[in-house]
Amino acid sequence: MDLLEYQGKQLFTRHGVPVPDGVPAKTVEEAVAAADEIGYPCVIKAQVQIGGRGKAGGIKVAKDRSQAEEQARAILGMDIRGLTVHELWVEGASEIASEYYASVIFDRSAKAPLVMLSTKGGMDIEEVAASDPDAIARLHVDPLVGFQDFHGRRLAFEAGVDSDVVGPVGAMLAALYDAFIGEEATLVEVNPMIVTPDREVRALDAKVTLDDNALFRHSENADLRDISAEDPQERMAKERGLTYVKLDGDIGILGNGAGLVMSTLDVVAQAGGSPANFLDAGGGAKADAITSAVEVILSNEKVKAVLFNIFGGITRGDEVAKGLIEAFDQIKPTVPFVVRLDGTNDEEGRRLLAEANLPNVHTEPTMDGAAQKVVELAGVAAGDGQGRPDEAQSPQDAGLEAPRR
Amino acid sequence: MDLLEYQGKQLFTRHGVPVPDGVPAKTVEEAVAAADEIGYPCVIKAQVQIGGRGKAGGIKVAKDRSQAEEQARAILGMDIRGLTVHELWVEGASEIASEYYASVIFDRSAKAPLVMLSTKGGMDIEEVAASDPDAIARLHVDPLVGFQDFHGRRLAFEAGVDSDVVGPVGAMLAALYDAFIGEEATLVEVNPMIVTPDREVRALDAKVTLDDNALFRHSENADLRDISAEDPQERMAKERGLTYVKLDGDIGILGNGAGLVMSTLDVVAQAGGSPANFLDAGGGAKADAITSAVEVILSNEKVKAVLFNIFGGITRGDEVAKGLIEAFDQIKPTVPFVVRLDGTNDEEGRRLLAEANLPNVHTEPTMDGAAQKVVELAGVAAGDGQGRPDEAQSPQDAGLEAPRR
Amino acid sequence: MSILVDSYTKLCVSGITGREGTFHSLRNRDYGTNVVAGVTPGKGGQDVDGIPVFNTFHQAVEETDANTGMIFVPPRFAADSILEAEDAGIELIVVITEGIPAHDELRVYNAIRKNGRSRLVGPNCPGILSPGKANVGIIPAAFFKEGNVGVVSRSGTLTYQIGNVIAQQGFGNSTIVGIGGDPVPGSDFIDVIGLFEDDPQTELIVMCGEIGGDAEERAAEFVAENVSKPVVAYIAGFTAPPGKTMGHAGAIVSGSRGTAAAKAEALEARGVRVGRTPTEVAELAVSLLGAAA
Amino acid sequence: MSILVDSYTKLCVSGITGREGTFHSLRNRDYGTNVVAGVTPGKGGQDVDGIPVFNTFHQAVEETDANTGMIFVPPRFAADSILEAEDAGIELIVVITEGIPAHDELRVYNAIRKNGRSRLVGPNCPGILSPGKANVGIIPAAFFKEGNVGVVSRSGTLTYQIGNVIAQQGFGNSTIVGIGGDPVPGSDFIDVIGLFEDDPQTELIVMCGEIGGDAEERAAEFVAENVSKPVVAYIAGFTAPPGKTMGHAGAIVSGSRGTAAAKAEALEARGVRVGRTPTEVAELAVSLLGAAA
Repeated sequence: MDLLEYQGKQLFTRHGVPVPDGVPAKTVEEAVAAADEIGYPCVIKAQVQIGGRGKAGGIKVAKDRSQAEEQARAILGMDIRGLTVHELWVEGASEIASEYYASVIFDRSAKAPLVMLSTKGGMDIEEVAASDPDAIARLHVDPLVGFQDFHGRRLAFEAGVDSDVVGPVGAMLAALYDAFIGEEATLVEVNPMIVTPDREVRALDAKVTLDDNALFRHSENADLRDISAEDPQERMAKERGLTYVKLDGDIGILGNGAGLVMSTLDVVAQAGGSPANFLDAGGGAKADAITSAVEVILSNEKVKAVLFNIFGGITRGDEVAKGLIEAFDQIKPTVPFVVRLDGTNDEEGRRLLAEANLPNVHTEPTMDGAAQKVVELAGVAAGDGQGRPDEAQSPQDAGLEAPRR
Repeated sequence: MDLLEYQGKQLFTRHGVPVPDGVPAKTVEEAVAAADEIGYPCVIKAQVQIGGRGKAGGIKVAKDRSQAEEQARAILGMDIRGLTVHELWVEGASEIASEYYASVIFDRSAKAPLVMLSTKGGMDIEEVAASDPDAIARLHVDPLVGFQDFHGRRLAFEAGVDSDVVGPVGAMLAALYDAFIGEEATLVEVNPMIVTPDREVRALDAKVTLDDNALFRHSENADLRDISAEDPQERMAKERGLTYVKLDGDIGILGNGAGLVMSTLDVVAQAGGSPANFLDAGGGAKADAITSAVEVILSNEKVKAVLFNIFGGITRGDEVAKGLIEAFDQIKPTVPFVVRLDGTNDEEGRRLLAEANLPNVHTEPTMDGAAQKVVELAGVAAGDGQGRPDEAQSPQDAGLEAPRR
Repeated sequence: MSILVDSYTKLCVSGITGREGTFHSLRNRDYGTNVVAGVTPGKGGQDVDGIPVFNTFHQAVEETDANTGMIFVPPRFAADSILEAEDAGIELIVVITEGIPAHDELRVYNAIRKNGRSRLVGPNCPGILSPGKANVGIIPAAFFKEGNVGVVSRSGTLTYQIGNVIAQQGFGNSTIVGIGGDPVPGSDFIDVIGLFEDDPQTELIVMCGEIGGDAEERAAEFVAENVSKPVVAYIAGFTAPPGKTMGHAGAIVSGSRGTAAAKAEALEARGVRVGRTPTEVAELAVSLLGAAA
Repeated sequence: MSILVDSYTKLCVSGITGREGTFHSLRNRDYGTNVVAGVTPGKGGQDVDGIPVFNTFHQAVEETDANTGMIFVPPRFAADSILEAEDAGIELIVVITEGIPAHDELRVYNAIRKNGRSRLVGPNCPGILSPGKANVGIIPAAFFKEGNVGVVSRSGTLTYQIGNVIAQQGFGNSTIVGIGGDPVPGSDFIDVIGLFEDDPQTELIVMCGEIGGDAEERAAEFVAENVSKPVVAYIAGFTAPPGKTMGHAGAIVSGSRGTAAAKAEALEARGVRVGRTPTEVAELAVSLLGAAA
């Protein structure tokens, strides 16, 4: 779960990470009241879970009340890279002598938290990483022993921070690490971390990603989930225990197990099709979960055909068949379905489907054959030439993973 | 540093260890007010840093206000095994279904915290350990990984607590471990840990020993030191950076390094003498520390002769000599001194002493010779036959150490 | 031979009295696995269809000499159960539980690695199957038969998919190891491939990876330096959707690693044949085995 | 030979710019120890009488190949400095600092033991002297000469006392190791006696213990099983005052162990000669050496 800047800063405060004073606001009136409370000059900041707010005009300085009102009005409701601004954070303007970059990340490869520090803060740090990798000091921390003062000193000296702030920067990193561990974050990032002319070190921004699996231990964080910012189909899927990611294509996909679903996307793409979604029904999905999954898939209007690719381990073929039959009963889909059913109770499942004699449902014995078939059907449904599949999508961003079962 | 019961319970509360409600009191009036606040029946408990309070009459139940006043009056000022009661703890009376024993101790031998649990609580646990050692379940905890739920369960099952309180007992042990680590204690002991008829688990007593060396990190604990309970000479020594323990004999001892001082006590005892104190001037003691040490030693009126046993490493012989000369100048001692000075700058030190020509100061070249000499001089000072040394003291209690330099 | 689980396995199941725990424990026993004990705190003294249940792993080990543990408890109790199994002297701990908090996995992984007493497989994995010998976990054993192909995979269903195609071609498996796809797997490709390399029964190794992390890239290096047996790989996720992210630290750390293309390239650069579909992988494996035969 | 410190020692001193740190670093160098670096955060680039000072241990190791560390910082900074030295790859870390919090010692001890990369001696110890080769710490080297007696001691001044008597009888020392008397010593009697057993220069071992803990009792068992060389022991504290205590857990744990009498008995029961005074120990050692010569 990604936090908004102000949520991240409130979380920081619990762990002794110094941040500027600020007040959240959801309306222009609240924003003006907040600005009056904070004092001028202050900064009005759009709260959206995405980078590049500044460039998009989502961060403005207000020197007085009329400017505060003007800026708040301009930013609220603004669209920033596809996200609408519903909330603002009004904070005191900070004087900046230096801008640094700091982060703590869950490094899967090293199986340890990784702490990074750079004096090249306030700019695109990925660019710094590419053009001048030595400008980012990096240290892994033994999670059983924890962050030591020497880690902070070493990072500060190696990054080359001003010598008079080696201590405060180290203390800031220790506090960020404490927040990372204490809140079970997978990412804590501050860019810029500033040094004021008074030589105080402060987090001027906050990007925090929390581990959803650990939220049961952090009820105050669980409450921060911004349901309104989530895709409605993805939310529906989540509520039903399914992992769903919407894509741009027209072939609905359902499988069991993240690996098999990813593989199914690949095989469909290789057959010239374009998947409309990633949907992992998970291990041991029962009939009602399958019914829900069909509902979620078909709620995307672009879908022209649906592929079921099931290789049952704990998932049982008969349950999948029952779920699909129930879905046809309830939803009465008009698009064609291709079903490939293997594994536990597969014969029983195929028998049930055959008996139900559902309209426009095709069973295929192999994954590759099923992919060919669904691509063909989607093309037909789209009308010739029209529904030709898009190019296979480009490989995904580095460092990210598709959702898992 | 040992805490009083109520200090320990207040510390417990910070770590989620359930304790009965209570209020401290220093006067009869405060105690009665406290009892009124707590409600009746309540328990009036003497607060002294020693076991066996109950047997000595230091714990009484009060059923009403007049009993509370009576009991408080009786207990305040009472002498319990040599300690005067200055404070009371008034707490609500607990109904007791079962009495257990629980502790966490810093196990030097295993280099790990040791957690112990027994269902034979409320009695002398050392006796249980001797007569029925299997009645005490014991587990070491890996300090880098910490106390896990399974530790609590395993102890509870092995000790054989009532099956319906396995969970709460485990949670209590986890909270005690948390207190042990969080407060940097060397001992946390609860006897009895009770189960109420409502099946709640509570700490009815609290024995907590904190690590003095860590108090700089725990200012709220450092404030708990009960200076009035300390021996005035030991306090004087501590304020001057010396480690001093008063003994029953008549030969004052000063050395540098805990091992050498302990060895000096042994050698004096073997020569038939009886040491009046343990005093470690520490490494690198300067002249003024030596002067202070002489003052501390002579503040014990039983001292009939003093032995200096110095083997200088960082401690310099000339500084020791200067300190002794200054002490003679300031205090003008009347008892004989035997000085054995070896190691760094020993010749310079002996030269200074020779030049100063202090009255009744004898230098000896060896430790054994010096011990013989001081025993002889103490005997003379005491008058023939009178000052004959006592038997060498019995070997010290198990598990305890003399203070270290 | 085979690796990790076989006729010497004495299995103790944590969470045996739960619905899934009971179902799979009995299924594993039906397959021939020696299921000697279960652990459920507070249910010590009971039994599950004749399998004795204990309050603690320590009691279970003491009474039954269990050497392998299977963890089937809900995610919030899993870290504790794994550490208990290790503390009790269990040598191999297979964690089926999915959804364990990442920081719990981090702590448990590092604790167990430093102690060096136990091997962890999983979490969030389907378990380990040595066809004809023992099945520990939820792999549907009926689709596999004994043979000379070792399979190690981050994905459960994908493993079944590939193993099934191989079986249909008449070949079988020495052992199938699901290492799971969680952030901190207890055993990595490298660990398992090293075991296959030393296993006489295994003549070919299939590894089945996914996008994310750099486990496949590291495995490629390991194979080039340490493995004499042929290795065939599949990577899922060429078409996976780009994730959404706010922070940049992840990208700094992983650089260009982590994509399916980068992984496939790294593997092929070190002589590992990479199939583009599960079927192609199975066909590659079969052709190599046929050539060797 | 000798153990732990010698002409291969390249010493880096943490806290070299403090008064005591400077004094003893230079004294160690005067003795012939190869003092290559110091560490004081914020003073990197300076030097102490020609010894370069670095901001971090890592820089010091990189620039000077230091392999031994001496910790001379105040107690509240000591744990951090020790862990830094270990992280930087220092093989032997000698901790002079006294008054380190017990829980810091526990944490540091367990971390370093589990990693298995570095050896810790101390805290609260006088250091290690290999006469004629190197002196790391505050042992007054002038009282000792090179020879064949290995000394390991929990007490600094007591070590000087015993070593001095031995020297006066014309014998010398291979190495003198102060292990310190703190609750959690990084190295124990057993660790050091094992090294002496393997050291060709050492022909007799003197161990010098104290009341408290069970290090001497465990050493007695170790000597009986693993040591061929003669061992002579001294235990201080027969007359030590009983401590005051409120709790009983300590007595439960230690039982009758920990007293000087129990320690002496344990040692003698396993063939270790125990002297009743420092002088007697020295005489015992000398007579055994004389008999051997």
